Amino acid sequence: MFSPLDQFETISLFSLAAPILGNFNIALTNLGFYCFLVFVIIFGFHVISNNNLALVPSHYSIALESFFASIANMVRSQIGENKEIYLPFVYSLFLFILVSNLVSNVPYNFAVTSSAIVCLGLSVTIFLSVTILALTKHGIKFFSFFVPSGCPLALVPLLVLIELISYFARSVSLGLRLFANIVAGHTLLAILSSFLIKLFSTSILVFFVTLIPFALFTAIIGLEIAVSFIQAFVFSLLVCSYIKDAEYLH
Amino acid sequence: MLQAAKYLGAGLACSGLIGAGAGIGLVFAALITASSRNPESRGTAFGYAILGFALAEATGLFALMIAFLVLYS
Amino acid sequence: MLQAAKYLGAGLACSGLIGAGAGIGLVFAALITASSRNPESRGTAFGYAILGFALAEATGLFALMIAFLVLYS
Amino acid sequence: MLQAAKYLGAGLACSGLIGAGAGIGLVFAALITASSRNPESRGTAFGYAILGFALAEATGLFALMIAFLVLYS
Repeated sequence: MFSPLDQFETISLFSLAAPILGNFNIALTNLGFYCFLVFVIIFGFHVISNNNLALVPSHYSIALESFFASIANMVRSQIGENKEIYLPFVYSLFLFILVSNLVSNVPYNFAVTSSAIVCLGLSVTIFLSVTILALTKHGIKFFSFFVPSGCPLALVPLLVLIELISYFARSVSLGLRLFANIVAGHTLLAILSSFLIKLFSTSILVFFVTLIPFALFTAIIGLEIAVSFIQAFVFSLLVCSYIKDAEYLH
Repeated sequence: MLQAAKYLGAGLACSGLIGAGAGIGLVFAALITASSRNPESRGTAFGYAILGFALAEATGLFALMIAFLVLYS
Repeated sequence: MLQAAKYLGAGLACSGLIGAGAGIGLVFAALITASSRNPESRGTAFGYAILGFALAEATGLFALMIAFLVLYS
Repeated sequence: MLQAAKYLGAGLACSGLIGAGAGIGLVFAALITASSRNPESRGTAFGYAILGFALAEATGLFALMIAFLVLYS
Protein backbone atom coordinates (compact mmCIF):
# COMPACT_ATOMS: atom_id res chain seq x y z
CA MET A 1 0.00 0.00 0.00
CA PHE A 2 1.62 3.26 -1.08
CA SER A 3 2.61 5.27 2.00
CA PRO A 4 4.00 8.74 1.29
CA LEU A 5 6.54 8.31 4.05
CA ASP A 6 8.46 5.42 2.52
CA GLN A 7 10.42 7.82 0.32
CA PHE A 8 12.51 8.63 3.41
CA GLU A 9 13.75 5.07 4.11
CA THR A 10 17.47 4.46 3.86
CA ILE A 11 18.02 1.42 1.67
CA SER A 12 21.52 -0.04 1.59
CA LEU A 13 22.63 0.01 -2.06
CA PHE A 14 25.29 -2.65 -1.61
CA SER A 15 26.64 -3.98 1.65
CA LEU A 16 29.62 -6.07 2.69
CA ALA A 17 28.82 -8.43 5.57
CA ALA A 18 31.81 -10.44 6.77
CA PRO A 19 31.74 -12.58 9.92
CA ILE A 20 35.20 -11.30 10.96
CA LEU A 21 35.40 -9.19 14.15
CA GLY A 22 31.84 -10.34 15.05
CA ASN A 23 29.65 -9.92 11.92
CA PHE A 24 31.29 -6.83 10.55
CA ASN A 25 28.85 -5.10 8.22
CA ILE A 26 29.51 -2.02 6.12
CA ALA A 27 26.91 -0.78 3.65
CA LEU A 28 26.74 2.14 1.27
CA THR A 29 23.18 3.35 1.85
CA ASN A 30 21.35 5.86 -0.31
CA LEU A 31 21.90 8.37 2.51
CA GLY A 32 25.66 7.87 2.26
CA PHE A 33 25.54 8.02 -1.51
CA TYR A 34 23.61 11.30 -1.51
CA CYS A 35 25.94 12.83 1.07
CA PHE A 36 28.82 11.97 -1.25
CA LEU A 37 26.88 13.39 -4.21
CA VAL A 38 26.31 16.67 -2.35
CA PHE A 39 30.02 16.79 -1.50
CA VAL A 40 30.95 16.24 -5.16
CA ILE A 41 28.56 19.00 -6.29
CA ILE A 42 29.94 21.52 -3.77
CA PHE A 43 33.57 20.57 -4.46
CA GLY A 44 33.02 20.67 -8.23
CA PHE A 45 31.36 24.06 -8.06
CA HIS A 46 34.28 25.45 -6.10
CA VAL A 47 36.80 23.93 -8.50
CA ILE A 48 34.98 25.37 -11.54
CA SER A 49 34.66 28.79 -10.01
CA ASN A 50 38.29 28.71 -8.98
CA ASN A 51 38.90 29.60 -12.66
CA ASN A 52 42.46 28.23 -12.22
CA LEU A 53 43.45 31.33 -10.25
CA ALA A 54 42.98 33.73 -13.15
CA LEU A 55 42.88 37.36 -12.13
CA VAL A 56 39.83 38.16 -14.27
CA PRO A 57 36.89 36.35 -12.61
CA SER A 58 34.61 34.15 -14.68
CA HIS A 59 30.85 34.13 -14.20
CA TYR A 60 31.11 31.24 -11.76
CA SER A 61 33.68 32.92 -9.54
CA ILE A 62 31.65 36.15 -9.43
CA ALA A 63 28.60 34.17 -8.35
CA LEU A 64 30.50 32.22 -5.73
CA GLU A 65 32.32 35.29 -4.38
CA SER A 66 29.08 37.26 -3.99
CA PHE A 67 27.54 34.21 -2.30
CA PHE A 68 30.54 33.98 0.04
CA ALA A 69 30.41 37.72 0.70
CA SER A 70 26.75 37.55 1.74
CA ILE A 71 27.51 34.72 4.20
CA ALA A 72 30.59 36.59 5.42
CA ASN A 73 28.76 39.77 6.30
CA MET A 74 25.95 37.75 7.87
CA VAL A 75 28.54 36.15 10.17
CA ARG A 76 30.30 39.49 10.73
CA SER A 77 27.06 41.30 11.58
CA GLN A 78 25.91 38.46 13.84
CA ILE A 79 29.03 37.41 15.71
CA GLY A 80 31.17 40.52 15.40
CA GLU A 81 33.89 42.03 13.25
CA ASN A 82 36.94 40.29 14.72
CA LYS A 83 35.31 36.84 15.13
CA GLU A 84 35.78 35.58 11.56
CA ILE A 85 37.23 32.33 12.80
CA TYR A 86 33.71 30.84 12.61
CA LEU A 87 33.13 31.88 9.00
CA PRO A 88 34.36 28.66 7.29
CA PHE A 89 32.25 26.54 9.64
CA VAL A 90 29.05 28.53 9.06
CA TYR A 91 29.75 28.76 5.31
CA SER A 92 30.19 24.99 4.90
CA LEU A 93 27.14 24.31 7.10
CA PHE A 94 25.01 26.69 5.01
CA LEU A 95 26.25 25.21 1.74
CA PHE A 96 25.77 21.59 2.86
CA ILE A 97 22.17 22.18 3.96
CA LEU A 98 21.35 24.31 0.91
CA VAL A 99 22.73 21.88 -1.68
CA SER A 100 21.27 18.80 0.02
CA ASN A 101 17.86 20.51 0.17
CA LEU A 102 18.04 21.55 -3.48
CA VAL A 103 19.17 18.06 -4.55
CA SER A 104 16.27 16.57 -2.60
CA ASN A 105 13.78 18.73 -4.53
CA VAL A 106 14.51 16.77 -7.71
CA PRO A 107 11.82 14.04 -7.92
CA TYR A 108 12.91 10.50 -6.94
CA ASN A 109 15.96 11.86 -5.09
CA PHE A 110 16.62 10.97 -1.47
CA ALA A 111 16.61 13.95 0.93
CA VAL A 112 19.72 13.94 3.09
CA THR A 113 18.22 16.35 5.63
CA SER A 114 15.09 14.24 5.93
CA SER A 115 16.92 11.60 7.95
CA ALA A 116 16.56 12.34 11.65
CA ILE A 117 20.10 11.15 12.34
CA VAL A 118 21.68 13.84 10.15
CA CYS A 119 19.57 16.74 11.42
CA LEU A 120 19.50 15.89 15.11
CA GLY A 121 23.15 14.86 14.95
CA LEU A 122 24.07 18.24 13.46
CA SER A 123 22.07 20.20 16.01
CA VAL A 124 23.20 18.25 19.08
CA THR A 125 26.87 18.44 18.12
CA ILE A 126 26.59 22.18 17.43
CA PHE A 127 24.81 22.66 20.77
CA LEU A 128 27.48 20.72 22.68
CA SER A 129 30.35 22.50 20.98
CA VAL A 130 28.80 25.94 21.64
CA THR A 131 28.30 25.06 25.31
CA ILE A 132 31.87 23.77 25.64
CA LEU A 133 33.12 26.92 23.89
CA ALA A 134 31.19 29.09 26.35
CA LEU A 135 32.39 27.10 29.34
CA THR A 136 36.05 27.26 28.32
CA LYS A 137 35.81 30.96 27.49
CA HIS A 138 33.84 32.14 30.55
CA GLY A 139 34.08 29.33 33.09
CA ILE A 140 31.66 29.77 36.00
CA LYS A 141 30.54 33.17 34.73
CA PHE A 142 28.78 31.28 31.92
CA PHE A 143 25.89 30.55 34.31
CA SER A 144 25.15 34.27 34.53
CA PHE A 145 23.82 33.76 31.01
CA PHE A 146 20.65 32.22 32.40
CA VAL A 147 19.74 35.33 34.41
CA PRO A 148 18.32 37.90 31.96
CA SER A 149 19.75 41.33 32.74
CA GLY A 150 17.70 43.68 34.86
CA CYS A 151 14.97 41.48 36.26
CA PRO A 152 13.57 41.68 39.81
CA LEU A 153 15.20 39.34 42.32
CA ALA A 154 11.97 37.51 43.23
CA LEU A 155 11.50 36.45 39.62
CA VAL A 156 15.00 35.06 39.16
CA PRO A 157 14.45 31.38 40.09
CA LEU A 158 11.46 31.06 37.76
CA LEU A 159 13.22 32.84 34.91
CA VAL A 160 16.38 30.81 35.37
CA LEU A 161 14.35 27.60 35.11
CA ILE A 162 12.62 28.75 31.94
CA GLU A 163 15.89 30.03 30.44
CA LEU A 164 17.58 26.73 31.28
CA ILE A 165 14.83 24.67 29.65
CA SER A 166 14.76 26.88 26.55
CA TYR A 167 18.57 26.70 26.37
CA PHE A 168 18.48 22.91 26.36
CA ALA A 169 15.52 22.92 23.96
CA ARG A 170 17.82 24.62 21.45
CA SER A 171 19.66 21.37 20.84
CA VAL A 172 16.49 19.65 19.64
CA SER A 173 14.51 22.50 18.09
CA LEU A 174 17.37 23.53 15.79
CA GLY A 175 17.56 20.14 14.06
CA LEU A 176 13.89 19.24 14.38
CA ARG A 177 12.91 22.48 12.56
CA LEU A 178 14.94 21.54 9.48
CA PHE A 179 13.86 17.88 9.64
CA ALA A 180 10.15 18.65 10.05
CA ASN A 181 10.09 21.23 7.26
CA ILE A 182 11.71 18.94 4.71
CA VAL A 183 9.72 15.82 5.66
CA ALA A 184 6.37 17.66 5.73
CA GLY A 185 7.11 19.41 2.42
CA HIS A 186 8.11 16.25 0.58
CA THR A 187 5.19 14.27 2.01
CA LEU A 188 2.82 17.02 0.83
CA LEU A 189 4.33 16.81 -2.66
CA ALA A 190 4.11 12.99 -2.64
CA ILE A 191 0.43 13.02 -1.70
CA LEU A 192 -0.53 15.77 -4.15
CA SER A 193 1.34 14.10 -7.01
CA SER A 194 -0.31 10.72 -6.40
CA PHE A 195 -3.65 12.53 -6.23
CA LEU A 196 -3.01 14.37 -9.49
CA ILE A 197 -1.93 11.19 -11.28
CA LYS A 198 -5.30 9.64 -10.52
CA LEU A 199 -7.09 12.74 -11.81
CA PHE A 200 -4.97 13.11 -14.95
CA SER A 201 -5.40 9.51 -15.98
CA THR A 202 -9.22 9.42 -15.82
CA SER A 203 -10.37 11.08 -19.08
CA ILE A 204 -9.47 13.84 -21.56
CA LEU A 205 -12.03 16.28 -20.20
CA VAL A 206 -10.85 15.76 -16.64
CA PHE A 207 -7.29 16.13 -17.95
CA PHE A 208 -7.92 19.78 -18.82
CA VAL A 209 -9.85 20.44 -15.64
CA THR A 210 -6.96 19.19 -13.49
CA LEU A 211 -4.60 21.74 -15.04
CA ILE A 212 -5.75 24.14 -12.32
CA PRO A 213 -4.69 21.95 -9.35
CA PHE A 214 -1.56 21.22 -11.37
CA ALA A 215 -0.77 24.94 -11.34
CA LEU A 216 -1.22 24.82 -7.56
CA PHE A 217 1.16 21.85 -7.52
CA THR A 218 3.88 23.75 -9.41
CA ALA A 219 3.35 26.72 -7.04
CA ILE A 220 3.97 24.38 -4.12
CA ILE A 221 7.16 23.11 -5.78
CA GLY A 222 8.30 26.74 -6.02
CA LEU A 223 7.39 27.13 -2.37
CA GLU A 224 9.40 23.99 -1.59
CA ILE A 225 12.48 25.45 -3.28
CA ALA A 226 12.01 28.71 -1.34
CA VAL A 227 11.70 26.67 1.87
CA SER A 228 15.02 24.96 1.07
CA PHE A 229 16.77 28.36 0.90
CA ILE A 230 14.92 29.66 3.96
CA GLN A 231 15.76 26.61 6.09
CA ALA A 232 19.46 26.75 5.19
CA PHE A 233 19.54 30.50 5.94
CA VAL A 234 17.69 30.16 9.26
CA PHE A 235 19.77 27.18 10.42
CA SER A 236 23.04 29.05 9.89
CA LEU A 237 21.65 32.32 11.27
CA LEU A 238 20.62 30.55 14.48
CA VAL A 239 24.02 28.85 14.71
CA CYS A 240 25.61 32.34 14.43
CA SER A 241 23.37 33.72 17.17
CA TYR A 242 24.15 30.73 19.42
CA ILE A 243 27.88 31.32 18.89
CA LYS A 244 27.31 35.00 19.68
CA ASP A 245 25.62 33.98 22.95
CA ALA A 246 28.60 31.79 23.79
CA GLU A 247 31.06 34.58 22.89
CA TYR A 248 29.43 37.59 24.52
CA LEU A 249 27.03 36.14 27.15
CA HIS A 250 24.42 38.93 26.59
CA MET B 1 -15.66 1.26 13.50
CA LEU B 2 -12.38 2.01 11.74
CA GLN B 3 -14.17 3.88 8.98
CA ALA B 4 -15.96 5.97 11.62
CA ALA B 5 -12.64 6.95 13.17
CA LYS B 6 -11.35 7.93 9.73
CA TYR B 7 -14.21 10.35 9.23
CA LEU B 8 -13.80 11.82 12.73
CA GLY B 9 -10.02 12.17 12.28
CA ALA B 10 -10.36 13.94 8.95
CA GLY B 11 -12.96 16.28 10.44
CA LEU B 12 -10.71 17.16 13.34
CA ALA B 13 -7.71 17.65 11.06
CA CYS B 14 -9.50 20.49 9.33
CA SER B 15 -9.16 22.62 12.47
CA GLY B 16 -5.60 23.35 11.30
CA LEU B 17 -7.00 25.61 8.58
CA ILE B 18 -8.19 28.21 11.12
CA GLY B 19 -4.71 29.69 11.41
CA ALA B 20 -4.09 29.85 7.67
CA GLY B 21 -7.36 31.71 7.14
CA ALA B 22 -6.64 34.23 9.86
CA GLY B 23 -3.05 34.68 8.67
CA ILE B 24 -4.05 35.41 5.08
CA GLY B 25 -6.63 37.90 6.32
CA LEU B 26 -3.96 39.71 8.33
CA VAL B 27 -1.55 39.78 5.36
CA PHE B 28 -4.05 41.31 2.96
CA ALA B 29 -5.33 43.74 5.60
CA ALA B 30 -1.77 45.01 5.94
CA LEU B 31 -1.42 45.14 2.15
CA ILE B 32 -4.52 47.32 1.83
CA THR B 33 -3.44 49.76 4.56
CA ALA B 34 0.11 49.86 3.19
CA SER B 35 -0.92 50.48 -0.42
CA SER B 36 -3.33 53.23 0.66
CA ARG B 37 -0.74 54.91 2.87
CA ASN B 38 2.11 54.71 0.38
CA PRO B 39 0.84 54.09 -3.21
CA GLU B 40 4.22 53.97 -4.99
CA SER B 41 5.40 51.06 -2.80
CA ARG B 42 2.43 49.05 -4.07
CA GLY B 43 4.58 46.80 -6.26
CA THR B 44 6.89 45.34 -3.65
CA ALA B 45 4.14 45.30 -1.02
CA PHE B 46 2.04 43.15 -3.39
CA GLY B 47 5.00 40.85 -3.89
CA TYR B 48 5.39 40.41 -0.13
CA ALA B 49 1.63 39.88 0.20
CA ILE B 50 1.72 37.04 -2.35
CA LEU B 51 4.73 35.50 -0.60
CA GLY B 52 3.02 35.84 2.80
CA PHE B 53 -0.17 34.33 1.38
CA ALA B 54 1.75 31.35 -0.06
CA LEU B 55 3.62 30.67 3.17
CA ALA B 56 0.55 31.00 5.39
CA GLU B 57 -1.39 28.81 2.94
CA ALA B 58 1.31 26.14 3.32
CA THR B 59 0.33 25.51 6.96
CA GLY B 60 -3.28 25.09 5.91
CA LEU B 61 -2.20 22.66 3.19
CA PHE B 62 -0.27 20.63 5.76
CA ALA B 63 -3.45 20.22 7.80
CA LEU B 64 -5.37 19.30 4.65
CA MET B 65 -2.66 16.76 3.81
CA ILE B 66 -3.14 15.03 7.16
CA ALA B 67 -6.90 15.03 6.56
CA PHE B 68 -6.41 13.26 3.19
CA LEU B 69 -3.89 10.90 4.70
CA VAL B 70 -6.30 9.94 7.47
CA LEU B 71 -9.29 9.71 5.14
CA TYR B 72 -7.79 7.64 2.32
CA SER B 73 -4.86 5.66 3.70
CA MET C 1 -9.55 -0.06 17.87
CA LEU C 2 -5.94 1.01 18.17
CA GLN C 3 -5.87 2.14 14.53
CA ALA C 4 -9.02 4.18 15.17
CA ALA C 5 -7.31 5.97 18.04
CA LYS C 6 -4.34 6.67 15.75
CA TYR C 7 -6.59 8.39 13.23
CA LEU C 8 -8.27 10.45 15.94
CA GLY C 9 -4.93 11.36 17.53
CA ALA C 10 -3.46 12.52 14.22
CA GLY C 11 -6.56 14.58 13.48
CA LEU C 12 -6.38 16.25 16.88
CA ALA C 13 -2.65 16.89 16.53
CA CYS C 14 -3.31 19.06 13.48
CA SER C 15 -4.79 21.74 15.71
CA GLY C 16 -1.19 22.80 16.49
CA LEU C 17 -0.95 24.38 13.01
CA ILE C 18 -3.41 27.12 13.96
CA GLY C 19 -0.76 29.14 15.80
CA ALA C 20 1.77 28.83 12.97
CA GLY C 21 -0.67 30.13 10.35
CA ALA C 22 -1.71 33.11 12.46
CA GLY C 23 1.91 33.86 13.42
CA ILE C 24 3.09 33.90 9.81
CA GLY C 25 0.21 36.20 8.90
CA LEU C 26 1.23 38.59 11.68
CA VAL C 27 4.89 38.56 10.60
CA PHE C 28 4.15 39.33 6.96
CA ALA C 29 1.54 41.95 7.90
CA ALA C 30 4.25 43.73 9.89
CA LEU C 31 6.69 43.34 6.99
CA ILE C 32 4.26 44.93 4.54
CA THR C 33 3.47 47.88 6.83
CA ALA C 34 7.15 48.33 7.67
CA SER C 35 8.30 48.21 4.04
CA SER C 36 5.66 50.74 3.00
CA ARG C 37 6.39 53.08 5.90
CA ASN C 38 10.19 52.95 5.62
CA PRO C 39 11.29 51.64 2.19
CA GLU C 40 15.08 51.80 2.72
CA SER C 41 14.89 49.44 5.74
CA ARG C 42 13.32 46.84 3.47
CA GLY C 43 16.42 44.61 3.41
CA THR C 44 16.82 43.90 7.09
CA ALA C 45 13.04 43.84 7.62
CA PHE C 46 12.80 41.07 5.00
CA GLY C 47 15.58 39.16 6.76
CA TYR C 48 13.72 39.37 10.07
CA ALA C 49 10.47 38.37 8.33
CA ILE C 50 12.08 35.23 6.89
CA LEU C 51 13.57 34.41 10.32
CA GLY C 52 10.22 35.01 12.03
CA PHE C 53 8.43 32.89 9.43
CA ALA C 54 10.80 29.95 9.92
CA LEU C 55 10.59 30.08 13.72
CA ALA C 56 6.79 30.35 13.74
CA GLU C 57 6.54 27.59 11.12
CA ALA C 58 8.68 25.35 13.32
CA THR C 59 6.08 25.19 16.11
CA GLY C 60 3.38 24.17 13.62
CA LEU C 61 5.64 21.50 12.19
CA PHE C 62 6.43 20.16 15.66
CA ALA C 63 2.68 19.49 15.94
CA LEU C 64 2.78 17.85 12.50
CA MET C 65 5.67 15.65 13.64
CA ILE C 66 3.56 14.44 16.56
CA ALA C 67 0.72 13.76 14.10
CA PHE C 68 3.03 11.63 11.93
CA LEU C 69 4.47 9.93 14.98
CA VAL C 70 1.00 9.03 16.21
CA LEU C 71 -0.23 8.01 12.77
CA TYR C 72 2.67 5.79 11.67
CA SER C 73 4.35 4.49 14.82
CA MET D 1 -7.26 0.41 25.11
CA LEU D 2 -4.55 2.12 27.14
CA GLN D 3 -2.40 2.64 24.06
CA ALA D 4 -5.40 4.17 22.29
CA ALA D 5 -5.78 6.70 25.08
CA LYS D 6 -2.06 7.51 24.75
CA TYR D 7 -2.48 8.40 21.10
CA LEU D 8 -5.49 10.59 21.86
CA GLY D 9 -3.68 12.30 24.73
CA ALA D 10 -0.63 13.08 22.59
CA GLY D 11 -2.85 14.46 19.85
CA LEU D 12 -4.69 16.70 22.29
CA ALA D 13 -1.44 17.90 23.87
CA CYS D 14 -0.37 19.38 20.54
CA SER D 15 -2.99 22.09 20.90
CA GLY D 16 -0.54 23.80 23.27
CA LEU D 17 1.65 24.80 20.31
CA ILE D 18 -1.01 27.22 19.09
CA GLY D 19 0.05 29.90 21.56
CA ALA D 20 3.74 29.50 20.80
CA GLY D 21 3.20 30.00 17.06
CA ALA D 22 1.04 33.09 17.52
CA GLY D 23 3.38 34.49 20.17
CA ILE D 24 6.46 34.16 17.99
CA GLY D 25 4.55 35.83 15.16
CA LEU D 26 3.72 38.74 17.47
CA VAL D 27 7.32 39.07 18.67
CA PHE D 28 8.79 39.22 15.18
CA ALA D 29 5.99 41.50 13.92
CA ALA D 30 6.97 43.94 16.68
CA LEU D 31 10.65 43.52 15.81
CA ILE D 32 10.03 44.33 12.15
CA THR D 33 7.94 47.42 12.93
CA ALA D 34 10.42 48.57 15.57
CA SER D 35 13.47 48.11 13.35
CA SER D 36 11.82 50.01 10.50
CA ARG D 37 10.65 52.82 12.75
CA ASN D 38 13.94 53.28 14.65
CA PRO D 39 16.84 51.66 12.78
CA GLU D 40 19.67 52.42 15.24
CA SER D 41 17.89 50.59 18.09
CA ARG D 42 18.06 47.45 15.97
CA GLY D 43 20.70 45.72 18.10
CA THR D 44 18.87 45.72 21.41
CA ALA D 45 15.54 45.09 19.69
CA PHE D 46 16.97 41.95 18.09
CA GLY D 47 18.30 40.81 21.47
CA TYR D 48 14.87 41.25 23.06
CA ALA D 49 13.27 39.46 20.08
CA ILE D 50 15.49 36.42 20.56
CA LEU D 51 14.77 36.45 24.33
CA GLY D 52 11.03 36.78 23.68
CA PHE D 53 11.21 34.00 21.10
CA ALA D 54 13.03 31.69 23.52
CA LEU D 55 10.47 32.27 26.27
CA ALA D 56 7.48 31.86 23.95
CA GLU D 57 9.06 28.75 22.41
CA ALA D 58 9.55 27.33 25.90
CA THR D 59 5.79 27.23 26.51
CA GLY D 60 5.24 25.37 23.25
CA LEU D 61 7.98 22.94 24.15
CA PHE D 62 6.39 22.34 27.57
CA ALA D 63 3.27 21.18 25.68
CA LEU D 64 5.45 19.04 23.43
CA MET D 65 7.14 17.51 26.49
CA ILE D 66 3.75 16.54 27.90
CA ALA D 67 2.83 15.00 24.54
CA PHE D 68 6.01 12.88 24.56
CA LEU D 69 5.49 12.02 28.23
CA VAL D 70 1.97 10.82 27.50
CA LEU D 71 3.00 8.99 24.36
CA TYR D 72 6.02 7.09 25.66
CA SER D 73 5.65 6.65 29.41
